Amino acid sequence: MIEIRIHGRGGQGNVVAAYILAGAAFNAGRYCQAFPAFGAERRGAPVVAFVRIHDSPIRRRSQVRSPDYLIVQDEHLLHDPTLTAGLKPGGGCLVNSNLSSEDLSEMYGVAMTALPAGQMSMAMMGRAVPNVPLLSAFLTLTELMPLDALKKAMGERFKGTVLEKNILLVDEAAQRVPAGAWKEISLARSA
Amino acid sequence: MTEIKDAQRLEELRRKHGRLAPDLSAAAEPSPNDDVRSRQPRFCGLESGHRACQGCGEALGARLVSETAGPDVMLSNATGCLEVFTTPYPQSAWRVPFVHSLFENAAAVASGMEAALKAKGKRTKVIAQGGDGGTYDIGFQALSGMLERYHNVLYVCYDNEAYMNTGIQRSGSTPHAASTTTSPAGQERMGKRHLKKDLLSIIAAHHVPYAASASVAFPVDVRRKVRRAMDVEGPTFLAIHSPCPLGWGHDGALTIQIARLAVECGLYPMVEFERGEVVSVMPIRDPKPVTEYLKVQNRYRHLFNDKDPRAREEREHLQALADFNIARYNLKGVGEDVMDTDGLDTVRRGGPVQVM
Amino acid sequence: MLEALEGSMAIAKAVTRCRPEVVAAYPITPQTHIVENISKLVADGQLKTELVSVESEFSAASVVLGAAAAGARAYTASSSQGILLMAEVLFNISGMRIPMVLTCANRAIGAPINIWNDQSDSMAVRDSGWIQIYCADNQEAVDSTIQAYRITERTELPVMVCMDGFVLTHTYEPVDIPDQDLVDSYLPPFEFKRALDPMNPKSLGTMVGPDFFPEIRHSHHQAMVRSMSEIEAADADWQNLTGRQCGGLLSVDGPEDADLGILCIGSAINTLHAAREEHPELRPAKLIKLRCYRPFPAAALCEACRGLKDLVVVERAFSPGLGGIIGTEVRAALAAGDGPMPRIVNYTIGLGGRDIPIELYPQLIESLDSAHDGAFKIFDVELEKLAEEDR
Amino acid sequence: MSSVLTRSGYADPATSLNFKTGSWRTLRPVHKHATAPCHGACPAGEDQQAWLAKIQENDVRAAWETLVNINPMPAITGRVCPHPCETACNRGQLDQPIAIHNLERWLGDEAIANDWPYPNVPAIDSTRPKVAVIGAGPGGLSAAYHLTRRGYRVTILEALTEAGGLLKSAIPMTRLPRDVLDAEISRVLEVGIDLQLRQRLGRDFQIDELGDEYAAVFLGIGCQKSREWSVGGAVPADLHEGLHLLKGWVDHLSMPEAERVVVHGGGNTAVDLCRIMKRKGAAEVTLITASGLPGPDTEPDDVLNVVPRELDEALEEGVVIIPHATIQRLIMRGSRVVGVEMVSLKKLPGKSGRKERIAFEGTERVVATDMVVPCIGEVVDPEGVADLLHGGSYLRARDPFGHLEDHPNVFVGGDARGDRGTVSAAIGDGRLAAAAIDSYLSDTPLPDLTPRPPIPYAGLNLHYYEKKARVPVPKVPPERRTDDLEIEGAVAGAAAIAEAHRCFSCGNCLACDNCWTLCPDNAVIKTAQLASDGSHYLFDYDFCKGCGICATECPCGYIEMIAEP
Repeated sequence: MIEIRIHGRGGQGNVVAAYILAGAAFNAGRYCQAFPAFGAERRGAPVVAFVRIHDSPIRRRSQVRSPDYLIVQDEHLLHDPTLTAGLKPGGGCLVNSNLSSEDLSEMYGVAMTALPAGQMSMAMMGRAVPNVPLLSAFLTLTELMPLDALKKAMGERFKGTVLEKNILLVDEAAQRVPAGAWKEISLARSA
Repeated sequence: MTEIKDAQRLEELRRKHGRLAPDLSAAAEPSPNDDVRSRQPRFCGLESGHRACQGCGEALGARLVSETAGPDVMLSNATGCLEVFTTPYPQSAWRVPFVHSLFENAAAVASGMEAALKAKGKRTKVIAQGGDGGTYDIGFQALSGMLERYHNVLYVCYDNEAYMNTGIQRSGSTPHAASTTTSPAGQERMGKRHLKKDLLSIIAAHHVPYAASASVAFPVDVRRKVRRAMDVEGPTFLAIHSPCPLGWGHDGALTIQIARLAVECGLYPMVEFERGEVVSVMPIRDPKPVTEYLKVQNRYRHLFNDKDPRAREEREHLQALADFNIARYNLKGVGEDVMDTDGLDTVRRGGPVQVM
Repeated sequence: MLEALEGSMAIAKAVTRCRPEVVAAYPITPQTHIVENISKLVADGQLKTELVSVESEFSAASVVLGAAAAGARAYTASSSQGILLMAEVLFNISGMRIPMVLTCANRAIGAPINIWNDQSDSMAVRDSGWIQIYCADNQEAVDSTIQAYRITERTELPVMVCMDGFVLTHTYEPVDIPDQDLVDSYLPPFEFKRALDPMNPKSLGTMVGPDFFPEIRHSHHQAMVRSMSEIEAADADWQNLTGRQCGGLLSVDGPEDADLGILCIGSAINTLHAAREEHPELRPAKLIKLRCYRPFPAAALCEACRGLKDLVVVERAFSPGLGGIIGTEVRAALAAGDGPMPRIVNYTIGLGGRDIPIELYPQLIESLDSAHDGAFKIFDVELEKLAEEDR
Repeated sequence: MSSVLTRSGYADPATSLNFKTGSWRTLRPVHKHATAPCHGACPAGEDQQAWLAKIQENDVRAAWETLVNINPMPAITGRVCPHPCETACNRGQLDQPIAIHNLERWLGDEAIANDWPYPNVPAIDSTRPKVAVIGAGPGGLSAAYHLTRRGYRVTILEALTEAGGLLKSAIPMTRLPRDVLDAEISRVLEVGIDLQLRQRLGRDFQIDELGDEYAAVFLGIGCQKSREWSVGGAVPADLHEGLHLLKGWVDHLSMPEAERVVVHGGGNTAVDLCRIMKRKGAAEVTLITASGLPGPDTEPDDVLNVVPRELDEALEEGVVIIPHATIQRLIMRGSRVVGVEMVSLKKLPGKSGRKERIAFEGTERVVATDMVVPCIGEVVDPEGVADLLHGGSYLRARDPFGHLEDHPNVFVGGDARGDRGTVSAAIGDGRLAAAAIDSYLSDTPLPDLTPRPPIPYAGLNLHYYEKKARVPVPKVPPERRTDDLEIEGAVAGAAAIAEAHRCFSCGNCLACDNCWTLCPDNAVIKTAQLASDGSHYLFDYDFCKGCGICATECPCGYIEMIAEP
């Protein structure tokens, strides 16, 4: 079972990201589960969502305490040291940041992959909504499922130009990260 | 086409219901009057055998409403005297479908009934009814919601100005200075300290198609207002001033007289609102001093203690409130009018003078 | 066909399949998404119903009462404070034997205000005379909602389908929403014999005095007891139709010869399931999923507990000053049964949305080493957070 | 015990009818038909309220039929009656009394115009006893009519050449046109009355002789002999008695001429005479009467016994009326009178308790006159009835039925009784005597004349009535009045029906629905027909709780709360 924890801020589409990722997994023929760390948080407050992906039905409903992956939609959230605390050894951490992966890893002492997702989104959409580039990058890194599954899941939620531009973002983000870099981890965890 | 169907349906209803008491058990002896009952030239919505007090204004009001509105109606009834005295199991005095749920939800239950009828494409009208406690106070929120959601429901409040079912406790509708068991007159207090809630204006502020006050003293007017409300496709409200001989402290035989005085002195203005605006009032031909109304009721007895200077002050206060109503609604009649307080109850051989 | 949906949307779609004629909606977290989704389906023309957006839960319950009394299939949903605000009406609905279905998205009750999941709300109205069915996952919630209409319309007892707030309502997972034809074949149109009808004007909600009240209460109790067979039949028929079942009144999973049982209601059963798999080294345990809490299936429970030495009752609510609610009832049921009594330990966990992690399971099993029969505690309490005098 | 419980305790409609709330009652409403003031005041015994009700129902013929069940001559009484009914009418205390008199006249005229047959007249049965009625005046006609309706064969023996009596001989045409009079009398006779004219009692037959053929006799012989009149023994040589003058006028329009006339008396004859004299050119006509003029300070029994409107018309026409006065002395020049001395007086309670006339010394004054006409009444002509007079002036009956002492089969009514004074009273006597004769001949008890209790103004609920002005009655103005033109016009048709609707229906059911509408217990049942108590409504004592709203709100005082038996 693959467990992913997504951190973000209220209003960044954190839960949507989790649902899309789970939807993509479902489209790829996997069992999935996504849920927010339910809160009454308002716009701007730190929020968390969880995704589980598995080849058989998922029964557990506890929160993800030791994720295989972290997706961080706002690098400033990394100032809270507990954020990365539960990450499994060797797990991947993808962060929306304009820094380079190296600089970022050095800064926080944890290996991280950086993606200027906000910037990309801002350029494409005129709004800093980093979730789609991050999901694309995540799937590119892990090769958990084809990007088409993601695009289909997005198609279930978005329409029109929003969808078109998000699909362009998917493709663009996929170019920005090394494909398959985290594949080993996911293979190991899925076993 | 619909109208024809409705007419057929009404006819069928009348035939079906007849005027005979259902003989549910072999032991029940048919009343000798049953055959005559079955030929009464009016629909009977509320039957005899209910257990209201002698001279109950609310029973009369409910009888008038149900017989005017019926038979193609269904009732949602708030907890209160009306519910208790009409449906003591295993008996019911109703000849129209009736549901009593709770004290504060008559309007919401009616909303649901109306939604169900709408879903089923039926045109049966829903009437919600309650006393002033269930309307002014505890059921007010549900009523407000019902009005706002624009349900096709006529809400009738039988206003007897206190919680009578529980034994005469003050409500939002209790008039200023009236003595009740929770606003008793005594050394320190002259009855209720606060004013009667101006519910009708609040209802009118919902911008509903029709909201009116009526009184059991003017049955012709009650019927006219019920018919008017029944014709509206949307929320309507009718408050019917209904004396309670027990709670007001008067002989049951005087129920109508006292209700009439309440109107004639201006303390219970008869007003019709449409879309929030006053469209009609019942002019008072010859306003009576409030004392004529007050002195015949024990709930105001403390206002007639000559040794107490506060008594006079409160009487003056009530007169001022009546005067305020008269001025506010322009109730003072100009000349004689068949629709004024004197004209409306004029009788003639063969029944009252009908006015539309 | 399986689709990935948020739990609330799955319920909205299941409700749509049941063709409710009147739906009353009022927002409260975590139930809000259900009525939002229903409203959207109505707005999009996918659900033809009279949607009444009321001004309170109290009115929501009253509206569905009125609607069902007038012969309409009715639906509403709520949570927590909303359920409590409805409480008076809930008793009224069941007392009048009016059929309807309500989804309770389980949530804690304040104060202190807490929007997260536990089951204090539905437990608080356990004596309201409603059938209560608890769901372990969203598929069960979907299936139970459809079954609930069949049960309520056959028994004239209202049914509350309880699903854990957030844990299920906000969880996106694959569920099968059965086809409309299938549901139609399972659920015939609603015909309420006592419906308000000018052609047959009955009076509902009369005042019943001491002469008749106990008899009416007795008949209500009997109806509840007898409804157990309807609940089982509804699930069995559903299985015939869909191949899925929800576990009837209760279901048992685990080794035949295990002498440890863990009883639980709601979604936590699945986490326990995963934990048991994760910890095969621990003492083998039967997991008893109590699906139907009201009526209380005492006989089935006795049967399920036959041969157990130890029984852990895990619940997500409790009665201050007493302890576990379900635990107490289970003890009473087993005591009245003919089998030997297991040692019964009663834990409340996950109050107010506290996560129930897999790691709790080994602690639970280990705790049996020291727990005495009848022990109760809030298992995941962290006493060090409390002032000394409040521990 | 069989199972009775419904699921969740629903109840079937109208099952409350199994719960008889009538047992709660301590007082019960009953219908109480009180006597309307008009009825109580009517000398003919009419119940005006009853026939006004029929007009209110737009059934004019039924109204007339109701009326003629009591009084067969409404076209006549509707013109000549002093209508004490209107004086008594409760409506007069709210605005003005109902124009009962005019409506009665209208009914009579309608019946004549439409030739409605009198109701309840049986075919003549030759096996039934015969009754003789002596005198074809209003009393005799009434007795004959009612006897005929009771199945007796009636013969009227009339001294004159035509029927009508005083109606014909002494009532001016300006009040009672001859065509109306003749039409109504002939219609009455047509019910099957045998009229034999020129049969004078004492001359052509004796009462004793009648016994062979007739089982009973009614004496409606009136007062044909003028009362002796003198003041202090003086009698003017050219004295004219009032009734005699009037008869002469009615018969052949003759009237002695005079410049200044004093009439002494206080009845219709006196007023009629005053008006005729005035119209014939007398400069001054003065009526001196011991009675008072109608007004708030005048006690009812002190009012001039004259049709009020006739009095008004007389005043309009210039007749001077001096009330509360009498002639004390005649001032004679030779045998001719040249003046009268009068004195003020009043009827006051005397020592015996009865009212006595007291003259006030110092109020004497003199009025110059050419002619004095006494109109102080007439007495029975003793011819043929001397035995029955017992030396008195009148045939004193011992009861309202007209029974005479020692003559069980002879009855008297009308003016001859000496205690009557109006056409209506004579008609009433005729009806009561017919009842008494029937009782005598059929050996059945006399009808109970105990009156129903009266209903005072305070017994009504006035909220339910609106003020409404009385219908105006057309009238020929004084300057256009002639000797034979009827002065008062008709109130008819819609105006009459509208006027009838002003009737309060005092003490009787107005069929207004108030009790039916206002009963909180639905315990008043409306029937399609009149119930036995004359109302359309029944009290359902199974359910009536006795609250009394119906009694309080009955406009007419028709419902009374009595202790539960």
